[in-house]
Amino acid sequence: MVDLGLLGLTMQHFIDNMVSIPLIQPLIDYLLGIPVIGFVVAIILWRPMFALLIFPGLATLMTVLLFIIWFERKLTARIQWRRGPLEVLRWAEGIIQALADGLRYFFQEVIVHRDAHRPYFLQFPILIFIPVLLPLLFIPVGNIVGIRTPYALPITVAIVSLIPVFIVAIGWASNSRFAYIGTVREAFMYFAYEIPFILAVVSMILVYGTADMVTIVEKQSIPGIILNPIAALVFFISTVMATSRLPFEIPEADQEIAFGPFVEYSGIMFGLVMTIAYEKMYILSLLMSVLFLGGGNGPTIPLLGDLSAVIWMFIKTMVVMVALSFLRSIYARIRLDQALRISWTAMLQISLLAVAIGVVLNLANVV
Amino acid sequence: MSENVEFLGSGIFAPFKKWGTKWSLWPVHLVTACCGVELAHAYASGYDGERLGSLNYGIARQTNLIIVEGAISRKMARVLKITYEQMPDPKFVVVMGACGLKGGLFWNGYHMVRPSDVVPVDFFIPGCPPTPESLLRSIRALQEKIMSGKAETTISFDKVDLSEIEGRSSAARPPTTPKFIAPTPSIKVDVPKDVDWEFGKKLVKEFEKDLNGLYNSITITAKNRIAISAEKKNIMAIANILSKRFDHVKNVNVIDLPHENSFIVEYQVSSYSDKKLMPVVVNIYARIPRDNPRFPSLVTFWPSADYLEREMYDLFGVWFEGNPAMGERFLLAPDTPDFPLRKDRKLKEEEYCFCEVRE
Amino acid sequence: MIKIKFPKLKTLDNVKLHLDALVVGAKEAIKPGTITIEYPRERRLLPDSFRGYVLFSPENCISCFQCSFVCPANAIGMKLAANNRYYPTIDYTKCIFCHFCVDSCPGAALRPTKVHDVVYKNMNEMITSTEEMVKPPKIVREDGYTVEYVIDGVKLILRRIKEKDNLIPEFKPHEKVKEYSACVMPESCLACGICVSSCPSEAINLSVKEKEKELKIDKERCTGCGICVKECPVQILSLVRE
Amino acid sequence: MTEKELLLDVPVQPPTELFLPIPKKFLEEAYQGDDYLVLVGPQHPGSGHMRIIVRIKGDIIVEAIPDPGYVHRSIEKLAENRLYIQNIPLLERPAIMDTGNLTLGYVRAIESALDIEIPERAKYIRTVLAELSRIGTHLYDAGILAVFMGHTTGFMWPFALREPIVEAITRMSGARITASFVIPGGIRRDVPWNVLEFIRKTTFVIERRLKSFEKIFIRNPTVIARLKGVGVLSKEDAIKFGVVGPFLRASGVEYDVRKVEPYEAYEMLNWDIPVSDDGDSYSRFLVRVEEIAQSISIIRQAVNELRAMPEGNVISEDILADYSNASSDIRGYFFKVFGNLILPQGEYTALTEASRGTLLYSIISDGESNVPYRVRAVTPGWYYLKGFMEALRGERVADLQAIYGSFGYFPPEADR
Repeated sequence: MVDLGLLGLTMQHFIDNMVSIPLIQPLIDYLLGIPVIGFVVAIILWRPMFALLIFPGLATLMTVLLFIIWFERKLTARIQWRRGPLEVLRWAEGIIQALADGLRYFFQEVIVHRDAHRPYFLQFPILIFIPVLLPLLFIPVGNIVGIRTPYALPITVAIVSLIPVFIVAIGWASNSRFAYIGTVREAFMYFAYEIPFILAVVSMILVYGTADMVTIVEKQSIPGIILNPIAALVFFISTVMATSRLPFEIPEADQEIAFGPFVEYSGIMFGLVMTIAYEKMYILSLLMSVLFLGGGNGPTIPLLGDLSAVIWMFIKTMVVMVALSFLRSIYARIRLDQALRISWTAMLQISLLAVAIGVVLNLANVV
Repeated sequence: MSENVEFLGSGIFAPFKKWGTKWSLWPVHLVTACCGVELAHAYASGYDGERLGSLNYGIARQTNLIIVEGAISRKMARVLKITYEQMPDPKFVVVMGACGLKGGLFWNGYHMVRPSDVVPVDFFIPGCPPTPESLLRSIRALQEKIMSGKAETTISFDKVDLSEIEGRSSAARPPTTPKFIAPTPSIKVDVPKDVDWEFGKKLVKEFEKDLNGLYNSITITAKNRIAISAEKKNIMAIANILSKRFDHVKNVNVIDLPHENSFIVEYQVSSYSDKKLMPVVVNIYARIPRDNPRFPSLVTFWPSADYLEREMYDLFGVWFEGNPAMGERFLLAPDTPDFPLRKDRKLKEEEYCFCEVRE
Repeated sequence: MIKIKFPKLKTLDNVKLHLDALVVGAKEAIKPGTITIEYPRERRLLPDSFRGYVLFSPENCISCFQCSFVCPANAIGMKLAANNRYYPTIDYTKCIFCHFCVDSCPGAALRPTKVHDVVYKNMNEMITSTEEMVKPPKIVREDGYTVEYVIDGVKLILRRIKEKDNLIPEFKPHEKVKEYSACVMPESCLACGICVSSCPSEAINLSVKEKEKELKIDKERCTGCGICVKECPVQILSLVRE
Repeated sequence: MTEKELLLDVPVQPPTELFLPIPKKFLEEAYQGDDYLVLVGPQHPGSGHMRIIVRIKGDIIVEAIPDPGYVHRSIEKLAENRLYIQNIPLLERPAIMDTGNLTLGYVRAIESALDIEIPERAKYIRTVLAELSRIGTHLYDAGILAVFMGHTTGFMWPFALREPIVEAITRMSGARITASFVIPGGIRRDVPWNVLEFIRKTTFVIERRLKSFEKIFIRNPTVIARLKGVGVLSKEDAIKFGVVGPFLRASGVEYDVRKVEPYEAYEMLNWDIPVSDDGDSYSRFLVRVEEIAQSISIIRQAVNELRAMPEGNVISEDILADYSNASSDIRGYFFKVFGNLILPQGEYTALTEASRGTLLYSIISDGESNVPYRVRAVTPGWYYLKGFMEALRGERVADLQAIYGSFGYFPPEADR
């Protein structure tokens, strides 16, 4: 037994709170017996660490990124009567296309143009990962959760709301005309979706009577989407707006303002800023599956133990992400003022309705 | 071997660099001329260039391939250069279409530049426009180049010996050019023609009455075509009268007559509002001296003449007095020689014979 | 006249239009109407009249220069071969594949092929000499299938055949009309000899005996190329038929 | 003035100063006020090969100044230096996707000078080719409009639909895009029946697939929202600024050269002009969608007429003269027949309804040379550029692309 005496942590501490997977339990037991590897395995399988590193954390995030970029292109291509990325790995329908693009970006020159604010221009695309990754700690998958707190939901929403601030900063550091227009649009869009988004979340807090996401998932014997479909709709549309996907791809609008805030980025820096929207999309999809689709709830597969919740959650998240990708090939981009009008009139009205439903359900004590 | 390919093939990451770049050749959205039609076909459903990992993408900073789509004009050459400079290394250039190689159809035009003089080019595609297949072939060839480090032409020829065929004992005299250009051409834009057109004859009568004393002659040159010859000083008055019936300008034209030391300036006007006048095109023209080419602008009567007049100033140097934009380049690049459409601006002549006549 | 008027939309109409769009998208996602030809692996079947690279048969060439004259891009230049005849060379940097040359060639010496998907690494290689134009060129081919566009009723079908397309179609030469050059006004002849020296097939003979000028045109040798007719400074030659 | 040779010496160094076609004063004036100048193009994902200098106040366009000429290829000058027949491919180049109409315009100017009557069969085949080009161009423009609004499916589908049209043109003429098929006196060669049948079937494919295109793009609520009431050109303005073609008809003027001054087989066929009164971007688009339907009907009628006609004779005897054996296929006699074509003295102006509007070719001949003395080409794009710039005034910046797309502005066509 390795002893971290100072912290008072022992390996047993991790093992007590470990993800249980009956299927490979003998293997885990065997690995735990080996001195250093055992400790590493224990830490990785320690529930909070598992949440951070494996699911819904980094490993899944990376896989999902590579997958969803490919999948989006493939689905769009399918609807558009063509094949999409293919020849890079023909037998697997070119599934590693995003990897090739990423590698190419990685080895491309990073240009910082003369007028840019050099330190911020290079810092922000990296700093932006803080608000992008932090919410992953609060999202529960069955009993795997990074940090369990009764304020998990408000904290998550608050951190996610920080992302546009960073994008505005990126646009400011770029010091370009199109970046400027793009950031202004981003800021406007932020005001457009934030209120309906928060109202939708509030209505769900009212429905469940708690802001603790673990409890919310536990309480969902009936999925939230059936209890409050209007809140689900508002949440979905706000997600589309927040991740600037069509038809609300307004801040990035490549045909109008050439990717707006990201116009001057090149090489791996563009690779980083381009994935922000997808990462945000992943987090909001996780949130949506927690709030409305019952999170990790689902028929338990005994052999997989805790992993069955992971699989259910993953499937639900992917369904949401696929639905978001599908919109790309259906809609045209609408104008900023139209988007603002939609959110401040129709969206606001129905989100208030969603809150009303939440209040009613709360008073009726349905859940 | 270009430095881009050298960069990709160096260092311990070379296989990753090469593989990543090979499957991710993103052409920038730089449409330069009409070959863009076939480029669009190559990347649309019919051929789908995205299969090869090549995705048509927005702007220079985020891409690594320029597909020069045909003609590069003097004006565009700067843009091409700037775009190339904006692009992060490693980057590649493919030129498609005859216009982009040596000018193609426009090989002796005054506004054409060879892209290979402006940026380093990796591959050239013949055709006007090249088929989408050949564009995708260039992507394939570029992928091969990235992997092997060497560019390969994808066609090879077998040579045959021609000397066995019976020929002449000595070389024949090569024929002269098939073009015949009259040294002192006589230009007349109102050649009368006898046509069966009652309405026109009536219209000519009306014009004769309305424009009494202002015109030199009114002729029917073809069905639906009437030419009114006038002096420069009367043009404004004629336009004032005609603009009540004819509401738009179809054409502003200048004809250069160096041997007569004059320009003919034509305004062809027609009507959209009057159904009967719709097919009628009335040509009002006047001669002006070549050494002081000034003409009253008719923009006040016909705003639709604005850009046409500016174009004519660009090409011929006829100053349309009253058009506010005179004296500025519109279509032409700043470094193009002045007034290229004047007849004394000669173009390079065709060569029909790659031959040194053996005596 | 058809008046186009778009009605004002109510909320319910809007919802219907949204649903329409989504349903069409979903339908295509489930059962796509893909029409992609996967080019390096497949090749589209082109009609035999396709205007691609040009092949040349020297035995049919009468060195009439017409291909060079008609070329709108001046891509064809005649080159003097070892046997003292002019044969065309094509500069593919300028060629626009209009095939005016093929349509002009009176001897059917030029013929079209379906070769078109070619890239070059530099422009010097693109000037194709006469010697190279005789045999079909070899191109890099990765295709195993040939795809044909077939319309069955209202459906567009891509018919895939597992065989390589022959890029050199059969060529049917046009019907030729035997023409030859003849002097219509012998009395005006200047005896300058331009026609003699420019005739590619040495069919014209000029004998000047003191004041007697005699222009003899060998009907057998004359190919009817028309160069002498064009070159004659007093324009007394013309093409005639039997 | 001295004789000067034009030489190509282009500075290949990137310029230190940006060349703008506006006076410096204007720049300063704009920046001193609250205005803001945005240069859109030429390397911009939402512009073609031109630059638009947009002066904006807040989100509203105060003024739009065009900077065309990026694709000015000196076509008019070159046409004065080439044989009449060599100008056919040259004058097709302004808008190659519209090959049928552009070559037809030039050839009709020649025919009007020579006063020749072309064979009936050639007339119908020319009509079919022109209408195929029209459908193709309208689909092309629809695709560009779609991609300008971020609707990628709306871009891919029209281009997919162009594929069978391109296939039909290939089977007719041998080239995918640049057919160069129309020659003075007729067409280059007769089109066999199986190709005509393919063209007729193609129209059904297009019609069927257009139905799903209508649902996903034409009637898509986001598209309607973007285009409806945007970039309005009133009837008076449209006439004043000389807008042409479908864009003029969208503003309520019933003007179509095919009806006003009928040529080819249009008089014999039954079709209508679509007109709209709204004058906004959406009606400009819808008019062209309706024109596709009309073109489809024209092609079907023309092919039906062609079915009854004997094959063969497609080139006028008047122009072939001695070589009448080439009347069904010009192969072998092309230069002999057309090489020394000389037009009588005078000016010949032919108006043609190209896909994007009126196309004017004016040939001035001196009656002796076998090259034209001057060729004036005014393309539809050049006509409506002024109207396009006026339509931008007072709209939002984001609408620039929508209006651009709704005009189907194609710079190579405008710049020539």
